[in-house]
Amino acid sequence: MGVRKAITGAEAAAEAMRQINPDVVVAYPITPQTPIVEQFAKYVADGIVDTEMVPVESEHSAMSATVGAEAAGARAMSATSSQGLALMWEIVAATPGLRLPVVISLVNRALSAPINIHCDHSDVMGVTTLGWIQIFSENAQEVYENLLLAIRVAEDTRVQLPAMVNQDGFITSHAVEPVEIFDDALVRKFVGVRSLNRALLDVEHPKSVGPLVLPDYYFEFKRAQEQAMSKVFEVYREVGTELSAITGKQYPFFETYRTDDAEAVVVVLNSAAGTAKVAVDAVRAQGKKVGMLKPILFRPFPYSEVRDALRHVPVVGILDRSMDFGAYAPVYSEFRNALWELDKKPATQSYIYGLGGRDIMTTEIEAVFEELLSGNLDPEHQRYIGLRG
Amino acid sequence: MKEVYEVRMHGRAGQGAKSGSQLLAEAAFREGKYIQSFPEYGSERRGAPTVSYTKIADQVLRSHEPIVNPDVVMVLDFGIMRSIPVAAGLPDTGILIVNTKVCSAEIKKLAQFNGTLYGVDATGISLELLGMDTPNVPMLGALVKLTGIVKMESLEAVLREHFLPKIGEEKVQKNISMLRKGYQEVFK
Amino acid sequence: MSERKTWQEVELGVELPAATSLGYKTGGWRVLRPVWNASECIHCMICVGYCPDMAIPVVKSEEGVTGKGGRVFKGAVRLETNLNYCKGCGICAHECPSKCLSMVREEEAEQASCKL
Amino acid sequence: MPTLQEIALKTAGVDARIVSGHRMCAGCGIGAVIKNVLAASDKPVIVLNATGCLEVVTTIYPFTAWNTPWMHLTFENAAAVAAGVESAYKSLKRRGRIESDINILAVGGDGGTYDIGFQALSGALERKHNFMYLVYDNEGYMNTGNQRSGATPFGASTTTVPAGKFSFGKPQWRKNLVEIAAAHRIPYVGQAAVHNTLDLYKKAQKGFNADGPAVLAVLQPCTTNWSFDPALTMQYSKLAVETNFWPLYEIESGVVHINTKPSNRKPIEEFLKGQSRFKHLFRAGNEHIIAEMQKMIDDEWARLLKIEESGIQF
Repeated sequence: MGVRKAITGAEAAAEAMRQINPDVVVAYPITPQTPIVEQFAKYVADGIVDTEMVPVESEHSAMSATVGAEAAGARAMSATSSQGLALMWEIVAATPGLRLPVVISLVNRALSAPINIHCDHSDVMGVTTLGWIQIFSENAQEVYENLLLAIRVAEDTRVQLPAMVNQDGFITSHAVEPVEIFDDALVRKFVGVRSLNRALLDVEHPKSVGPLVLPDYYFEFKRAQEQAMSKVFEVYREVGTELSAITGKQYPFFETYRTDDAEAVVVVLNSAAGTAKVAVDAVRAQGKKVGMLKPILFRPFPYSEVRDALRHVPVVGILDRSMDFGAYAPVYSEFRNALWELDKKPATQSYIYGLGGRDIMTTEIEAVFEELLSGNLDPEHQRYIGLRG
Repeated sequence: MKEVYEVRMHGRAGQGAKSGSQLLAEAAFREGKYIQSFPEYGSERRGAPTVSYTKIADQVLRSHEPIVNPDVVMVLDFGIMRSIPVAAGLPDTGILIVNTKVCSAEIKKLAQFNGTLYGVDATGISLELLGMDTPNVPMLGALVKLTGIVKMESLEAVLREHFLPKIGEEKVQKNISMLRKGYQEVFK
Repeated sequence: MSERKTWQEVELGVELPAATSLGYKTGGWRVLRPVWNASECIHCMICVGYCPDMAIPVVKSEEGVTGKGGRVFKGAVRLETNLNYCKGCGICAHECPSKCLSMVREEEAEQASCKL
Repeated sequence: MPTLQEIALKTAGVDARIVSGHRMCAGCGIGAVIKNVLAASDKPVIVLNATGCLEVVTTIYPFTAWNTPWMHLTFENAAAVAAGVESAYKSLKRRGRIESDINILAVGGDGGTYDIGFQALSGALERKHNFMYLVYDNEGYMNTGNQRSGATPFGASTTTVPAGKFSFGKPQWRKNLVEIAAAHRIPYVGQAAVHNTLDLYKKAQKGFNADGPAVLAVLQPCTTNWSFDPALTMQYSKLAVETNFWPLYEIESGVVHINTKPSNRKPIEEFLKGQSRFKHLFRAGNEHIIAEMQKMIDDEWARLLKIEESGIQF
């Protein structure tokens, strides 16, 4: 049994970091991520953790120093949002190639231009091809648990890949909710310490990390990296089972809500999934069979499991909080891909919602269900929720 | 002529295998041929072994594969044969031209080639006429003599076009002399 | 290089064990070869400090070696240039204060020493 | 006082911190810079290398010339990666998970230091991480064929600022990295040149032993893109010092000390001639550019002498 605290999503991330007590935390402030590093800096200042904290001069250096520390042998963490992730992009791309299990908090925020500090998923969707494990969180409780989970999955010898734990900017990061914080000793035992097997600081066994690799070998390294990603599923399940022993919760690849007999399902990430559950209940109350699917593990993407979960559903509406201009939206694309193998494919409809922090209401999701059930679909064109004109 | 005539040049970074390959291609281009000229990009440093390819054809060249079975192999640096199998893929009926003073049996052994080996003292020629070791130009002269794949006039015109603005008339003349001397002095 | 590794065999995280370049012989790049006249050498170590290819071996000699003017040089003494790695830049010959090194065209040096 | 003999014993063997088989151009002085700097550390050294000549030529998979822990991440962040390594070192040591004492060396060319890596360097110096930053300065992006950098001198023709009918090459003077580094109030900043092995070694020793960050800038003439005979690398380095183009000096705890004062400084033409990047300056009508260059060098030298004499701290 843990302790229940009324804290924000940002504070929940900092709580996880407090229990992890990483060797090194490197960060640069950016709204809405800043409260995570501020809270953690306070823990450092008060001696609650003995982490080496490095407040650097930019996100690019934040990620560079995090990777440097991780290569040196430390367990290193960071946190960022939006433009910060964009500035880090180059190093975000390099990290999985070096197979360094860095874990960061990503507080999702819209990308410029125009500049906007509020929530959408355009930051994270810009890095889906780079080889990070990506985990999404509906609320502060999930943020906390997902960070604990991510450390162990990332560092597993079968994986050795970086991971980012997502939460919605402001909606989750700045909203106070009850969060159950589990026993420090149990959690610390669960996260353990990072092995020094690959440490650059092991000067007795010098190695060269990150050499130039020409066409004769680059391809082989990338294939090996893909293999590591494919191992995430089994590791995620195993580590999830271990964490369940502490938390009593389950850690599936995605959550389904009332989908068993559903005739229409919406797919939605992060905080809006909670809103969607309320909408499901409301529409169900009218006697209509609807449900919701919330992806949690987005990279690697569990195509076959998603396919099995949706194979009996006649129509699926996929809600994206970002756009891929001139192409199908990112979450929609994945679900279309997952369903392709089915002989009897569910009908699909793409919806864009909530860009730049535009609120999404239960009534709007109820209207989505109405539309899905009406058969008025246009799978070739995305529709917009809450957009004027 | 076979459908695509292929020349592979081995040299060291700085010796002009890449520009030699380009000069040859441009000379053929002037004669109305379809051409490709490309080096293998690695992280070449002055002195490191390099490879450049030239393809010449009467039809448009669509494939971007490297050359596997060349008609001619040119070796701009004698010593490179110690580390690089220069004759790889060259049929025994093909032509191997080496920058060397002598065509001894030892050199042939070093080249691991059973066909006819030709030599030209391209370094000697260029040191004598230009005072610098730029073996690519005399080697091209030798190539024309042995294959006739392009006309000397075309190569001379390309040399002039390329180098006149950079090095002036006097040195262009010297390069043309080097080209002609390579043509005259290639030996078996 | 021997048979190339498959994707299952390449190192985790592109981590190489140290000093594998000793297996890559850059001596093949050489056009000019440094010819060392040990009897003129004063073992000043200027060439060693400058050699960009770390191609001049040095040993600590208690008994010493005979160099310029028949003098015996003790302590750090240089040996013959390692032609496996020397790229023939000529810095050693150019900077040698006792002029005990000269650069000779590789082809000639090789033919002279019948090493073909 | 170290001797060339002692240094040679540390750099020449297969157990040196960097070994043969790398693919620098024949005559490239970077080899001499890095091996002598590495030899100056009495503790194991971890090297964090920015993208550039040194990185590319020393580690072409599956070959590495490094016999000491080494890492390359990207172009602009060697100082930030070093900061991360240093933080990990402090943390793991404090937690009793590692025991060894080490030195940390970040190294980059002038592109990775004066230009794209400048912010990361400044940040790491300001935060006072305990590491040394070494820049081998060949005055431009030489790895990719002579593009302009913030270290390229006035009057040099580069592929991105070529000399032409209306241009004499780079119109600006180079950035003074040593003074900028010193302005961070760090314990040690040194300016050395590849030809002076003993001076370079001593400065590297001071840098490694400094309590806090150190910066060492080393001039490294590029045989390929300054295009001179590879045997002349050390000569061009010497000429840079003898013309006062590249003074050998250091700033220890803010105090300037000039290590070498040429008794008869040579005219700058001595350094310029024979280099392709300055060839156009010797054409008729361009005399004023060389004169302007000479004036800048003399003014800078006079200024440096004054600072030294004054004893004023940086």
